[in-house]
This record gives sequence, structure tokens and C-alpha cells, in this order.
Amino acid sequence: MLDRLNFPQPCLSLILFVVWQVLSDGVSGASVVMGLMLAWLIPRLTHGFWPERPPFRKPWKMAGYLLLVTRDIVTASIAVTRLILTPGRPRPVFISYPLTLQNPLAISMLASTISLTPGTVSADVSDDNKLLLIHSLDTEDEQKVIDTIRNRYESRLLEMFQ
Amino acid sequence: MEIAFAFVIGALTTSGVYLLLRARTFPVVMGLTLLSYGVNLFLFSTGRLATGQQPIIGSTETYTDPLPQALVLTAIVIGFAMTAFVVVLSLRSLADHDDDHVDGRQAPPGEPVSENRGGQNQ
Amino acid sequence: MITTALYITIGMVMLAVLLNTYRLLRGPDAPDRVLALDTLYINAIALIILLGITLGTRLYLEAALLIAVMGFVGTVAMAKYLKRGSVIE
Amino acid sequence: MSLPLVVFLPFIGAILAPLFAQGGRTAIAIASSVPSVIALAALYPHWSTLAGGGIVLNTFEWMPAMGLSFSFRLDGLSLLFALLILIIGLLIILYARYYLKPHENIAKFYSMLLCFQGAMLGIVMSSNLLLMLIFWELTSLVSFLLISFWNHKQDARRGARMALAVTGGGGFALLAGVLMLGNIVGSFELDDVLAAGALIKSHELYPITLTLILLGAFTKSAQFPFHFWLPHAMQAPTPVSAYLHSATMVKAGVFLLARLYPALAGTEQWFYMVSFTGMATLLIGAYVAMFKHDLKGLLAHSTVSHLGLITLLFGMGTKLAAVAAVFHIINHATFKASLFMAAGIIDHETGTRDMRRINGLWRFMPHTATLAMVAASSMAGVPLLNGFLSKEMFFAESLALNLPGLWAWLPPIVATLAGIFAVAYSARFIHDVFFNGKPVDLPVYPPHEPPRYMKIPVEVLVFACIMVGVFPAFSVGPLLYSAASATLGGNVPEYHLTIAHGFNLPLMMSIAAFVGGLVMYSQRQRFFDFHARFREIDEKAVFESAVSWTVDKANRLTAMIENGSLQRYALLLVLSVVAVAVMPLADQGIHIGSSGIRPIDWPTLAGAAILIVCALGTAAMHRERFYALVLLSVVGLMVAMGFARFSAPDLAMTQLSVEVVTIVLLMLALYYMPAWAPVESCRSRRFRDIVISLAAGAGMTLVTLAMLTEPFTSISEFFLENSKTGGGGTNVVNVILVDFRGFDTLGEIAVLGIAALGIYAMLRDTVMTPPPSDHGRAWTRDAYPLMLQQIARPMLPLALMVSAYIFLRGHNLPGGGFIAGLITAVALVLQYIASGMVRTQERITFRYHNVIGLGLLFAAGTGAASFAFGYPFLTSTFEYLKWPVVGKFEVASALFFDLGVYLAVIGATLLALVSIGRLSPHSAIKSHKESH
Amino acid sequence: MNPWLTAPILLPLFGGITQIFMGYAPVNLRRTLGLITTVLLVCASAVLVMMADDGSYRAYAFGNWQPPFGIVLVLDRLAALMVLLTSVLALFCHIYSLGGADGENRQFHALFLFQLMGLNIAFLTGDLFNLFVAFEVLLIASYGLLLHGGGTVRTVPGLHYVVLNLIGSSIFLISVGMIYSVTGTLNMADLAVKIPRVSAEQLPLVKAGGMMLLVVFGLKAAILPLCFWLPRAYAAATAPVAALFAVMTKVGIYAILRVYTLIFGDTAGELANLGMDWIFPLALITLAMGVIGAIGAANLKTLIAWQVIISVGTLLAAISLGTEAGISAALFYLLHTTWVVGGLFLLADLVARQRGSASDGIVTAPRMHNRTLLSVLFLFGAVAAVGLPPLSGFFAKLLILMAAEPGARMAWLWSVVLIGGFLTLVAYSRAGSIVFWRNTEGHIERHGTLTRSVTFSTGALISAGVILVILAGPISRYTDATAAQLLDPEQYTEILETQMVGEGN
Amino acid sequence: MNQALEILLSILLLTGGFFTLAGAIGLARLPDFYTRLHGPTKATTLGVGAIMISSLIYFSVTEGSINMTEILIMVFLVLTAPVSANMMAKAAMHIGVRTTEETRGQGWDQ
Ligand code: NA
Ligand code: NA
Repeated sequence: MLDRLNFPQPCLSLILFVVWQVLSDGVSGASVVMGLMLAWLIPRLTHGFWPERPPFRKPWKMAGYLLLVTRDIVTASIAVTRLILTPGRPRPVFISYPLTLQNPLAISMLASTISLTPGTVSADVSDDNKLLLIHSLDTEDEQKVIDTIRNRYESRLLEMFQ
Repeated sequence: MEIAFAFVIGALTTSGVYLLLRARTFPVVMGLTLLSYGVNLFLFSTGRLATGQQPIIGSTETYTDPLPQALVLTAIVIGFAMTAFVVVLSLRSLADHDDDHVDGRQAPPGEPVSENRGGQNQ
Repeated sequence: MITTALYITIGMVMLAVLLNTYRLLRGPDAPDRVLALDTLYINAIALIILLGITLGTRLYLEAALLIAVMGFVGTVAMAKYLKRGSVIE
Repeated sequence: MSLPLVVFLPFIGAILAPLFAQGGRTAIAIASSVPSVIALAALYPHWSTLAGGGIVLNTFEWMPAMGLSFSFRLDGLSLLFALLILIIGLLIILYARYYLKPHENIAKFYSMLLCFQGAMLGIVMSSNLLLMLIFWELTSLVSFLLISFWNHKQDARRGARMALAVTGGGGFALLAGVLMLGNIVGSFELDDVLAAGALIKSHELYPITLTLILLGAFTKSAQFPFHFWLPHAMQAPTPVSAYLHSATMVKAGVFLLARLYPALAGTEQWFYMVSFTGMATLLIGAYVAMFKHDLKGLLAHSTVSHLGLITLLFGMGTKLAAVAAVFHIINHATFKASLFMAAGIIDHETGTRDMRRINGLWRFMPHTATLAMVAASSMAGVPLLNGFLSKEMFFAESLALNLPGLWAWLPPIVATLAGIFAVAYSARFIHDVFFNGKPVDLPVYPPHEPPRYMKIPVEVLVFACIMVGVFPAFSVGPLLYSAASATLGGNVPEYHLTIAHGFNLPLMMSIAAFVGGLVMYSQRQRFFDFHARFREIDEKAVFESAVSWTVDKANRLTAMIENGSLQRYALLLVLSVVAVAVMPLADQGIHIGSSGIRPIDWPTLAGAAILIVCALGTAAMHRERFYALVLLSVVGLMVAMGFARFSAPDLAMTQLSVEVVTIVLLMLALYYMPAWAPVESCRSRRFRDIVISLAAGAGMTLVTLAMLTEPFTSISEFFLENSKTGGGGTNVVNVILVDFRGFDTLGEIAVLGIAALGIYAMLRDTVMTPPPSDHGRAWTRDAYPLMLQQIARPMLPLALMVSAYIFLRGHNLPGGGFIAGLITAVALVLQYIASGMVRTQERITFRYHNVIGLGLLFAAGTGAASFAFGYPFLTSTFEYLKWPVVGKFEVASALFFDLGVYLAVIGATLLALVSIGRLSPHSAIKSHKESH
Repeated sequence: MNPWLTAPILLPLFGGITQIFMGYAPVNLRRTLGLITTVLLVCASAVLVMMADDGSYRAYAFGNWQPPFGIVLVLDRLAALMVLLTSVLALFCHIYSLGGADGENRQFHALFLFQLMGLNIAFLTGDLFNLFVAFEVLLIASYGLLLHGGGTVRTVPGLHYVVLNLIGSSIFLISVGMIYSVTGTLNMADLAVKIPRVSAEQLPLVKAGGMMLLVVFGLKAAILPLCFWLPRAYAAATAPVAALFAVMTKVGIYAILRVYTLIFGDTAGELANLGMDWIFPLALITLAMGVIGAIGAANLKTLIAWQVIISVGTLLAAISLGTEAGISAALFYLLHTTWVVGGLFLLADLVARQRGSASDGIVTAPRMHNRTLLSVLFLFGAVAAVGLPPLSGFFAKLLILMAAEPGARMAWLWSVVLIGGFLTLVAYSRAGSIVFWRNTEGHIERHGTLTRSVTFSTGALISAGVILVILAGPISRYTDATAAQLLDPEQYTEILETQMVGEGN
Repeated sequence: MNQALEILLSILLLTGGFFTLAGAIGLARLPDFYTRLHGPTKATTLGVGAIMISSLIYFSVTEGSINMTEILIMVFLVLTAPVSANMMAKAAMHIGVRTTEETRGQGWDQ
């Protein structure tokens, strides 16, 4: 049904429609009409650049994941702030994280999550998409970091994407 | 306020003019950019400095002079086009003369052209 | 109260800007400078929003939105230049 | 009506004659003669008027504001000259028919000759001094072309250029003189000028005016020290020498002396300048003529001498002398033209003009020899020939000159001396050529008499010499009287044209000259030896080396000043600005009103400080280019913040977007450039530049401060009041851009579009070699990092959404087509960065050129649409529509205009960036979509 | 309001837009459309001249906004003259370019037309900031045209030209800012009204701004010491472009003439005739420099490029006399020099094409092809340029000399112009005789053919030297009237009362 | 505006300022590039986030309508910050930026 109306990416269209309402001064007739138009037009225009639909299996889990990440961002920031403001030198480490995820978008989301959460930054993805290089700010045990990531984030993403 | 603003324009002009007088295309382009920043700020300030008086009808009680803002907008766009052009022209000159001197000359022989990527040469 | 908080916040952000500028000038490596610039962009977003609150107008918000988009592209371009030379290839 | 006809007939002939070239040499010669014949016929009816002392005037308006009219005048003087020009011209045409070789372009020759004839007639018949000047310079020009007729010869080219330089240059002086004369008199009409003699001579500008006019006359008539060009003009074909350089053009100078005689003559200055110049020329010409081995060289120097004689006569300032001068003009023209033609025949028949080789021609061409000998005798001043008569008058006048003390002896002595030389070189011409043993090694041997018709012109002229010599009063009396009358303004003194005046002092001088001349010729070897001791100056070489010296010096001076250094040009520009701006400010002082200065909050101060530090840092660190670029970004960001801080949200947004695109652009370029530049300039130069830039910066600071502290009102009230009601938008800046000053914006996007087109064209065929590695390190492998690729994809629709938002609100809130366009462009640039040229370009199905075109079309089309409603270009309109469900919304024409801006910005920005990106070796897209 | 005023702008605008779309259209179609545009432009300009000749000022208010608030075009005799001058020159340059010079760049016609648009805006606009925009339009198009045709010889002169003009643009903006910051207006008529009322405290600002403006215009016009970018840039440009550039310096002259008669004219009170004392000596030095450069020139194009500088010096010397006669003479000279020098640039290219590797160098070479025709054209062009009779240069120069009142200025003007003329004569005769006559053995390996279009357009421009003489009467009447109109700026300010269409929008 | 709201806004603002400043201190103070990378990506993001939320609340209250440009800004920041960090890290590894002595392991070859 949606395909017949030429919505190549319904999710995107939905997001765009919502975003338009966010941007507009409140929801009104005009904003709905305009929002619909843009939600239809823009994905069509950009379809070539983003041809594949994100391979979500369980998109509804996304909300929970986002909440989790938001909470972690806050705690991560506090942790990093404490580290910054207290004297003493951190114990940084480069960690090669073996990826289970295969979908590039999923990998990318995981890497983003890692960057936004406690003490870690994704520095690189290997050419074959098998390893993720993580720089951790202050860690004694690499394995603990790997485990946390695996259990807390990657598993959820796997659920969503596979 | 006005004094600081005047000094900013002065600093932009100073740096811009100094770079304009350099012998390589790249600093000249940067000099033109800096100079145009200075000029834009100057032109902008011909309407005098105002805080929170953006010329959007209904947003405040008094409005600053909108005309210089429109002029600066035009100047920014034109400056952008010109900068783009001169950047490309300097590339073209580099391609033609294998040298980025503003006069297109080759480096005198025997003088090593040291290259070093920015950042790690201190 | 909110005015005071606003001023203190502006002060803190401005202090952050100064520190970031220090890092930018100090380097020592090119990525440090890019990082400092990227952070400056984000600080600028904060400053603009604070300016908006101070002036009581939302007219400046889109400038902040623009910095978010533009600053990112700038940073990415610089980083790509450093590692790859050609930004668009 | 007939006078302009006479002048313009030859020009018409010059155009028409070549058309007869197909009919052969004779046909074209006849065709070329027609104008002269008609002209003579046209002049004939006027004779009665002139004989009665009248003048004929034909005047037509041309440029009255300038005092220039087509006015022609026929009086005795101009008639005399016109007859010389036309009759000798006819003879020359006949002569040249046989003189030029079959392969030479005779049509071109006749054409130029006729041009010359017309110009010369113009000089003598103009009644307006400016008109005369036009013809005057025209003769110089045509003579240049005629002298260089054989332009494959270097000497011909050089001689021609020298003649042009001297006579043309003199023409410029004459121009100045005539203008002054016109200034004094208030008119350029000859009648007015001639009538204003007293006014002119008493005017304070008279000395300079006279000097300038004389410069013109003297250069043209080859007077010392400008005489040198004439002998070198002998590289011309002989008909040209005979016509221009003996009979007509060189007479233009003395004609001018005659023409302006009433207006200028009779002062001490005139006397000294003219007579002494004439005297010097007379002597020098005669002396040098003696030593020339070249037949034409001898004649040329003799011409110089005779012109000096005529000048001297005019310079004497007495009326009788003027009559003698006019008389000698006639006589010299006849005998010298025939001598030149004879010399041409000899040259033609023997192949050389060197008198050391030409001997004993009497045996081979007695007819020609006879003619030449008669003419040469006339030149020497032998009685019963015309040359004798005018020379006697000259001798008499030289005696009559009342100079103080011993100076009184000078003129007669000079005259006699010149007479001696004249006899000597005439004797040489006769003896050395026609007798004096046998020819030596002639290129053409044996020489023959020339074709029958080639001698006719000579015969005619020689006949004239004899006729005038024997029956002066009968043959030339009326003409001379009328010419002298015209010269003197009607007061002709008593004079007698008879063969002899009895045994008097002038005759004694003649006899002395005759005897002395023959003695001198017989003792010639001694004189030759004496003369050989002096190094002869080759004027041509001098002229050439003077020219090449000038060229060389000019070249060096130019190279020194215009040295191709941008740094210097930029410095000059900056210095000029600083100089002109500082002067009024220093002069009147800069006024800084204290009222306007407000205290600053510390965050703004900190921002300003960062901006200043980073700006100065960019300059200081410019050799470390990437670092400088980062600093420049900070400056750009801070400027944007400044705009926001001081109530300009639109500007802040625009500045930000432009700054990022600029930085990307610079980085694209930096890839190919050295990232780190060596120290280029020395310490002192940097110091100088710092001082100058500080001066510029200080100037700007002061100006800004002065400006900011002054009260101010502007026209902007109007914009604020009419933005909503008249322009339909609340964002006044945007309404100004798309409505009040929409025309500026149209120009601005045109600039953007054109720049992109230019960039594209400039780089289309450019090949760049990028650095293969990053200083030894290989560049990173992955061009398109995974995370970037993944995030770039959703960024595009989101950014498009934002740009749509920014675009639509622009009319009422900060935003608009330009910023929206840049957002879209940057979002697409992100695709290029993240996914590469190939992938992105494949997905863009339109040409950026067309987007630019479409944008301009939208903007311009919206503007033009208002024509349809009878409103001027770019008149805007807006309407609030109320639709069910949708509600009330505004439709403004300005939106369509802004859409044009939007599209043009996208097209231009991307075309520019992609053109650079395509240079990269990685993008195998070079000829994508342009394999046309 | 008279829509004809927009024709010189809208014609090339829409023509240029069409060309942008047609980058890949058949070349003949592009050429035809381009040429039609230029021809129409000439017609429109002729109409404007006829309209302007009644001596009134016509204003056209864009967007129906009352000046000084909106942008106006103002047509007077001067503007019409400049537009006609430009479009006639452009027509022949355009015809010449069809001989193949347009081939290397698909956007040639677009750039060409946009350049014309910029020029025409500059001549017609009555708004100081819009003049800036016009300058930028014509400059950016000229950059594109200058670098058109590839090759490495153009980049460096092009770079210099671009960079200096960019600095110039900055200075322009600063000056506009300074003037606006005091007067609060941009409309030239309004400025003319407001400048005399500037208070004493603010006078230095306006004065400095006005002087800086003069520097900008001086840069465009190429006055010494701001002229050195020109010779190499012009000599490097392709022929039709160089020929069109003959009018570029005249924009600077026009701007000086307009701004310093209207805004800083006699009526400007304290600021009357600002900077004109400077112009006279500078103009003479410029003239002298041009002559020196011309003498030392190593090839025909450079020689002619220096001739451009000579023209500038001569023009400005005449203008700075400040009299009606001086301005009128300058305008006559302007017509003459623009067309003839344009024709000479084209001719130099024709010569270069016929001489193989010797190109247009003032050096000996084997005999060129089509020598007679080309040498006759050169003769005419040179005679006109040097100022010898009977061609236009002589009359133009004569008018200028006659415009000087007796005094020191006259002495200087006459000496420099006449001696300069003499030396130029030497330079041209030397160049011509070497190029056309001094031949070496051998023959030219590769040479172009003279097509009808290139020969015609070259000949047509050079024949301006004759036509101007024939029409000298009417033309000088027009220039006299123009000068009188310029020196009476009060009427110009009446455009502030331009009648709007209807009730407004 | 009531008191509670003011307190909330003030706290949000100050929190934002604090974290922004902390990020900057980190950038200035931390020993090597990779450690410095952590500051901005987290602290600054949070800091700006807090300020943004206060702005959102402030304008929603004062203007009575909900316009959530701030949220969009936040979305952009969260989306882009990791990518920027990733790109900068890759650049640093390519250039061979030194790490502190304490760092275990090392970056990858680029
Ligand atoms: Na002999
Ligand atoms: Na590089």
C-alpha cells in the first residue's frame, strides 16, 4: 500500500513528517499538508543515495535501546567529567573488539553507541567489518569493557537487526 | 563595545593585507578571505551595533538597520563566488607552472622545497 | 535567578571556549586542532542558544541548527584531508 | 563647389584607378591621369577671377564646434601650387608608366600617388588651418608608404620610417602651433588668421606659436637640422623622388611660410629663426651635395640646399625677397623634377646611380644627356635658364639685407658660397655622368635611350625651364604676380622679370659663383680628400640606433616597473588606498564622538580577543597551511557569532554556511599544494609588509571607530515600515533581498552561477598531479569510512528537510533561499565526501549547469512575470490564501524568486566543488556525462 | 516607466540563461542564438540613444519601489552612449568569435553575454551598491572569459587580474560603507542631495570614502600606479575577449565620470570635485607610461594593450579638465579608442594566425599570408590609434587639445599628448614595418585562413576610425550635449520623484 | 514563570555550563590526543543537551507553543559526534600521533 504511493522508505517518511511537525510552529493544517508533501518528496529524491531500507526486524525495540543509551550518556559524561576533574593520570587502552554484527548500519550504530557511552570511543572499523577498534579512557581490564559492550549493546542490536 | 569591534576589524584587515602581500597563492587566498571578513563586518557595522534588535518585524520593539545586513549578505555571497574562483585559478596556475608562486615561477634550482604536513613540525 | 544562572552559564561556556582555543593554538598535532575546532563549533551552538534565551527570542535557534550540520561537515572534511589528502574523490 | 572637387578627384581616382589594372599598364596610367586633367579643367574657369586679384572660396560646415570646416580657397599662391602639383603629377604618371618594372604593382603605386596628389592639393587649397593640417599629415603618411614602396629593401623601410618620424613629428608641433594660432585669433579660417597679423604678432603666445609652426614647416621642407630625412627618402622609386621630394611635398613647408606670411612674418623672431635656418640649410645642402657619389643623393642634397634658399628668402622679410622665393619655388620644381627624372632614366638604363661607375653616357643617350644638361645648367644658375633669374633676385636680396656692422657681409658671402657649390655639383652632374671617360662595370651595358614616352615629361619640364628663362614675363609673369600677391596680401612690390638687369653686383656674384664653381669642380679631388677626413654621419644608422636605444630603454623601464610581480601590484594598490584615505583623515582629523562608545561585556570581549588572536595567527602561521586553515575557520565561526551577537541572525547563518564551504574548497586545493611553505621573503620585506598592513589595519580601526560613534539616520525606516505591508514578509533583510533590492540579488546569483561556470571551464582539461603519499606515509586505505558512509545516508533527507524548512520560513524569519541552498549543497557534498564521486555522481541525474540555469531562470522569470501585469521588472505580489483544512497561508511571488536563488546556489556550489573533486586521480569519473 | 531601459540587461540575461542550458546543443544553434541576442542588444541600444537624446532623465524603478528605497536604472545621454558603445563593440567581437574562438569553452557565449549584462547594469544603474554588484558580474564573467581557451600563458596574468580586482572589490565595499554610514543612502541621486549637507565632523569619513572609491575606479580604469595588471592580462586573452576588454577600462572611466560629476560634482559643497586635482597629473603619467610600454612592446598584442593605457591616460586627462569641452572631447575619444583598439586586438590575432611560430611578435619572419589586406587594416588602425589625420583619432585628440584653457595645464597636456603621439607613431611604424615588411626567407608552415566573419568584424571595428569622422558632426553634437547634461546634475536628482505604476503593489 | 520552573531551568543551565566547561578542561588537560577525544564527545554533548532542554522548556513556557528545533539539533549532534570522533581518530592514527606512556595497545595502521 505504501509502496504503491511511492514511499520507498516509510520509516524515513514517518520520521520526516514528525520532524516537520517539530520544526513547524505547532501542528496545523498547513504544516500537516506540507509535512506530507515533504515526507513523500524527500525520500523519493534521496532514494538513490539510500536505496536499502534499514533491515530492522524488531524496530519497536529501538525505543528501549535509545532510552538505555540516553541514560548511559548521562552516566558516561559524569564519569568522564570526574576523571577529567580529579588529579591523577588515566590508564588508556586500545581494544580490538571482535564484532558479531554484520550489517554495516548496525555496526555503525554500535560504534556510535560506544562513542557516546562510558569512557570509550570507537576509533576504527577494520576493512572486513570484523573488528572494531575502541579507545578506552581509563580501564584496567579490557575484557570487562568487551563484555559490557557485548551484553549491553551488541546483543540488543543483534536482536533488532537479525 | 565599539572599540573592541573596531579592533577586530583592524586585526582582520591587518592579517588580510599582510597575507595578500605574500608570494604564494594559498596565503593570498586566505588573505582575501580574512579581508572580506573584515570588510563584511565593517559594512555590517555601518548600521551601528545593536543587541537583540534583529530586523524581524514583531520580534522586538526597535530594530537595527536592516539594509547593511542585506548588503553584507550580498557581499558574502559574491565574496564566496570570487574566493571559489580564485582558489581554482590558483590550482590551475599550480598545474600550469608546477609551482604555487603568485607569479607562476618555478622555485629556483637548488633550493629544497621542504614539505611537511601541518601539525607535527614544531 | 534565571538571569544569574544564565550569566554564570554563559561565563562557563565562554571559559570553555577559551580553553578550547588554547588547545587549538597549542596543538601539538593537527588532529588536536581539528578536535578543538569541532568542540568550538559545539560550544558555539551552546552560546547561540544561551544568547537566544537571554534575548528572549527563538530567532537564533536555526543558526544553532546550522552549526550542528555545517560544523560536522567541516570537521569530517578536515579529518579526511588529514588522512586521505583528497576530500572529494 | 569646384574646389572640393579638385581636391577630392585624386582620392576618387585612387580608389577607381586600380579597377583598371586588368586593362594593362597603359589603361591604368590613362585612368590615373583623368583626375588631374579634370582638375585642371575645373581650375581653368577661375583664372579670370584670380588674375583680377580675387580669390575663390568654397565653404561647407563640418564640425563647427571645433572650428573645422570644409573650406577651400583658390588664390594665386594656391593656384601656383595646384598647377605644379597637377601638371608635374601628370608627367610623373606618364613617366612612372615606363619606370616601374612589369612585375611591380603599378595599380597600388598609382593609387598611392593619387592619394598623395589629393592630400597635397588639400594642403594648398585649404582655407581652414585645421583642414590643412589634416592634409598635411596625410602627405606624411602617404609619403611613408611611397618611400617604402620597395618594402623588401631595408633601406627603403628605414628611410620611410625616418621620413614619417620627422615629418609626422613636425606635424604634431604644427598641430600645436595651429591650435594656438586658432586660440589667439578665435578662428581657424585662413581669412581671419591672415587678417589678424597684428594681433598675432603682439600676442604673448606669438613666440611659442611661431616656433611650433616653424618646426612643422622646417621638418617638412627638410631644413637644418631636420634635413637628414630627405636624402634617405631617396630609397623611393624615382617618380616619387621627383614628385614628392623635389616638386611638391617638400615644398609644403615653404608653402606654409608663404601662406602664413602676412600673419607671422615681419618680426625679429621670424627673421632670425627663418633666415638663419635657411642660410644654414642652404650651405650645408650645397656642400654635401658636392660629395655625394649617388646621383640621387646629389640631387637630394641640392634640393635641401634650394629649399634652404627659399626659406632664407622668406626669412628676409622683405617683399621682394618673398617674390623671389615664390619665383624660385616654380623654378626649382621644374628643373629639379626633370633632373630627378633624368637620373631615374640613367638608373633605369644603367642599373646604378653611382657616379663613379657612370661615365661618358653622352655616347649612349645623347637625347637624355642634352635634357639633363640643360636642367643642370638651370640648377647651376646659367643665364637664359629659369634658375638664373631667381638666383639673381636672391643675390640682390642678400645684398639688400641690412644687418648691423660686419654681419651685413654674411648673407652675400653665404649666397655666393652656396652659388659656388651649386655650380660645382651641377658641373659634376654634367661632366661626371655624361663625359669623364668610359663607364665602369655597369650592371646594364650598353645603356640605351629610354622609351620615347619616358622622355616626354623631361622634355616638357626642360622646355619650361627655357621658356621661363628666356621669356619670363610672358611665360610665368601673371602666375607669379598673382601668387606673390596672394602671399603678400596684395601689396606686390615693383619688380622686373627680364633676362638681365645689366651689369650689377648680383651679376658679379653670379660670375664669381660660376668661376668659383668650375674651379672647385676641377680641383674636386682635393676637396674630396679634405671631406674624406671627416667621418660621414650615417643618419639612418643614427636614427635606427636612436630608435633601438629608445626601444631598449623603454623595454627596460617597463620591465622594471611592470615586473609581473603580483606582490608589487598589490602593494601599490594597498599603498594607494592607505594614502588617499589617510590624507583627508589626517587633514581634518578623525572625529570620535564619545557618546557612542558603550561598555563591553566580557564574553563578547573574549570572543573579540579570540577572533583577533586567530586572525593574526592565520597571518603569522600562514606557512603552516593546515594550521592556518583551522585558525581561519575559527575566525569565520567567530565572525558568525559576532553577527548573531549584534542582531543579524540571517548573516550569522549565511556566514557559517559559506565559511564551511569555503574551508572545504580550500582543503580541496590544499591537497595539491605543498602543505608547508618555506620562508619566502627576507626579514626587511616582511617588516615592511607588517608596517603596511598595520597601517591599513589601524586605518580601518580608526574609521570604524569614527563611524560607530557618530549619530546616524538612514533610508531603512522605509524598509521596516513597508516590509510587511508592501513585501509580505516580516524578515526585513529577506524582503530587502528578494524584493526591495531584488535586482542586487539577481546580480549576486548571476555572479555565483558565472563563477561556477568559469571554474568548470577552467578545470575541464586540467591535469593535476597530487602528492602520491603523505610525506612517505601511504594515504589511508579506506576512502569511504564505514561510519561516515552510514551516517551520511540519513543525513541527506534530514538536511533536505531542514533546508526546506529554512527556505520556507525565510520570508518571515531568518533563513531563505541562499542558506537553504547551501544546506542542500553541503548535504550533497557530504555524500561526495562519504561515498565518493563515482557513486554520488551516478545518483545525480541532472547537470549542475542546468540547475544554475534553472535557478537564474526562476529568479529572472519571476521578475519578468510582472511585465505581464504592467508592473516593472521584479515587482512582487503576495496573497494570503485561505483553504479549507489547510488553513490560511501566504503565497508570495518573492518565494519563487527565492526558489531561483536556492537552485542557483545549489548548482553553483556543487559544480564548483565537484569540478575540483574531479581532479583527484581516484575519481575515474573525468569524462562522465561529457563524452559529447 | 519605460521598459526599454531594462532591455540592455534583460536581453543578455535571458540570452545567457539560454546558453547555460545549451552547453551541449549543436554549436550552430548556440552561435545563432548568441548572435541574435547581441544584434537585438545593438538595436535596443540604438533605441536608448535616440530616447536619451531628448536630454531628459528616465528612471526605471525595479520592483516598483520609489527611489531611493528601491534600485533604479537611470537613462541619460551618457548611459545610452556607453551602452551603445559596448553593444556595438560586443557585436563585432561576437561575430569574430564565431570564427572559432568560441570553440574551446562551451560556456563562452554565456560568459560573453553575462559580461555584457554586467557592463550594461554598470552603465545604467543609479545605485551605488548596485554598481558594485554590476562590477562583480562583469568581473566574474571577464575572469571566465580571460581564462577561456586554455593554455598556460593566461593563468598568471589572470590570477593577478583576479586578485587585484578582488582587493578592489573589498575597497569598493569599504567606501560604500563609509559613505552609507554617514548619508544613510545608496541611491546616487539621493547621495547627490545628501552629500552637500554632511556635517563637518563626518566630512573626513565621506571624503576618505570618496577617495577610496576613486582608487577602485582607478584600478578598473587602469590609472598609474594601478595599471600594471593590464598589459599582460590583455595580451594573454583570446582575441575577441581582449577586444571586448577594450571597454572594461572604460567602465572605470564611466564610473569616475558619473560619480564625480553627480555625487562629488560642483554642487557637492566641501567635497566638490573630490580628487580631480590628483587625476590630472596621474593621467598624464599614465599616458607617458603607456607610451613607454608601447615603444618597448615585444608583440602586437602587448603594444595594443599599452595603447589601452595610453587611452586611459588621455581620457582621464581630458575629463579632469572638468570643463564641458573636456568631457565632450573625452567622450568622442572614448568612442574612437574603444572601437579602434578593439579592432586592433582582433587584427593582432589575425596577424598572429598568419605568421606561424612568429605569431604577433615584432620580429622578422617569413612573409605572412594575406599580407596586403592585413597591412592595410593595420595601417588604418594604427593611424587612428596614433591620432593622425584623417581618421578619428586625430579629431578626438584635436578636441581634447582644444579643450584645454591656456595655462600650465594646457602646456602639460599638450606636451605630453603630442610628444606621446609622436613616440607612439614611432612605435607603430616600427612595429608595422617589421611585422609586415621585414621578411626572412622561407614560408610559414601552418597558418590560418581568413574567414569572412573574422575579417569582416575586424574591418568593421577598425573602420570606426573612418565612420566616426564622417559622422563627426552629429556625434560631437551628442557628446557636447552629454557633457552639458553631466555638468548639470541637479536634474538628475529629479528621478527621486519617479512615478510608480498604479497604486503600488 | 513560577519558581519551580525557574529553579529547574537554572539547574539545567548550570549543569549544561558545567559539563561544557568540563569537556573543555578535559581537552586542555588530558595527556594525549586519544584521551582528549573523550571530553568533547561526551561531556560537551551532554552539556549542550542540558542547555538545549532548558531552552526548549523556556520557550515552550514563554511563548506557549511547542517548537522543538532544539531536539533536532540534539539529534544531529548525537548522530554526528561519534562519526567526527571516528574520523579524527583515524586521522590521528594515520599521522601517527603519539600516545601517553600509560596507553596499552596501539592504534591500527591506516
Ligand atoms: Na662618373
Ligand atoms: Na598538500
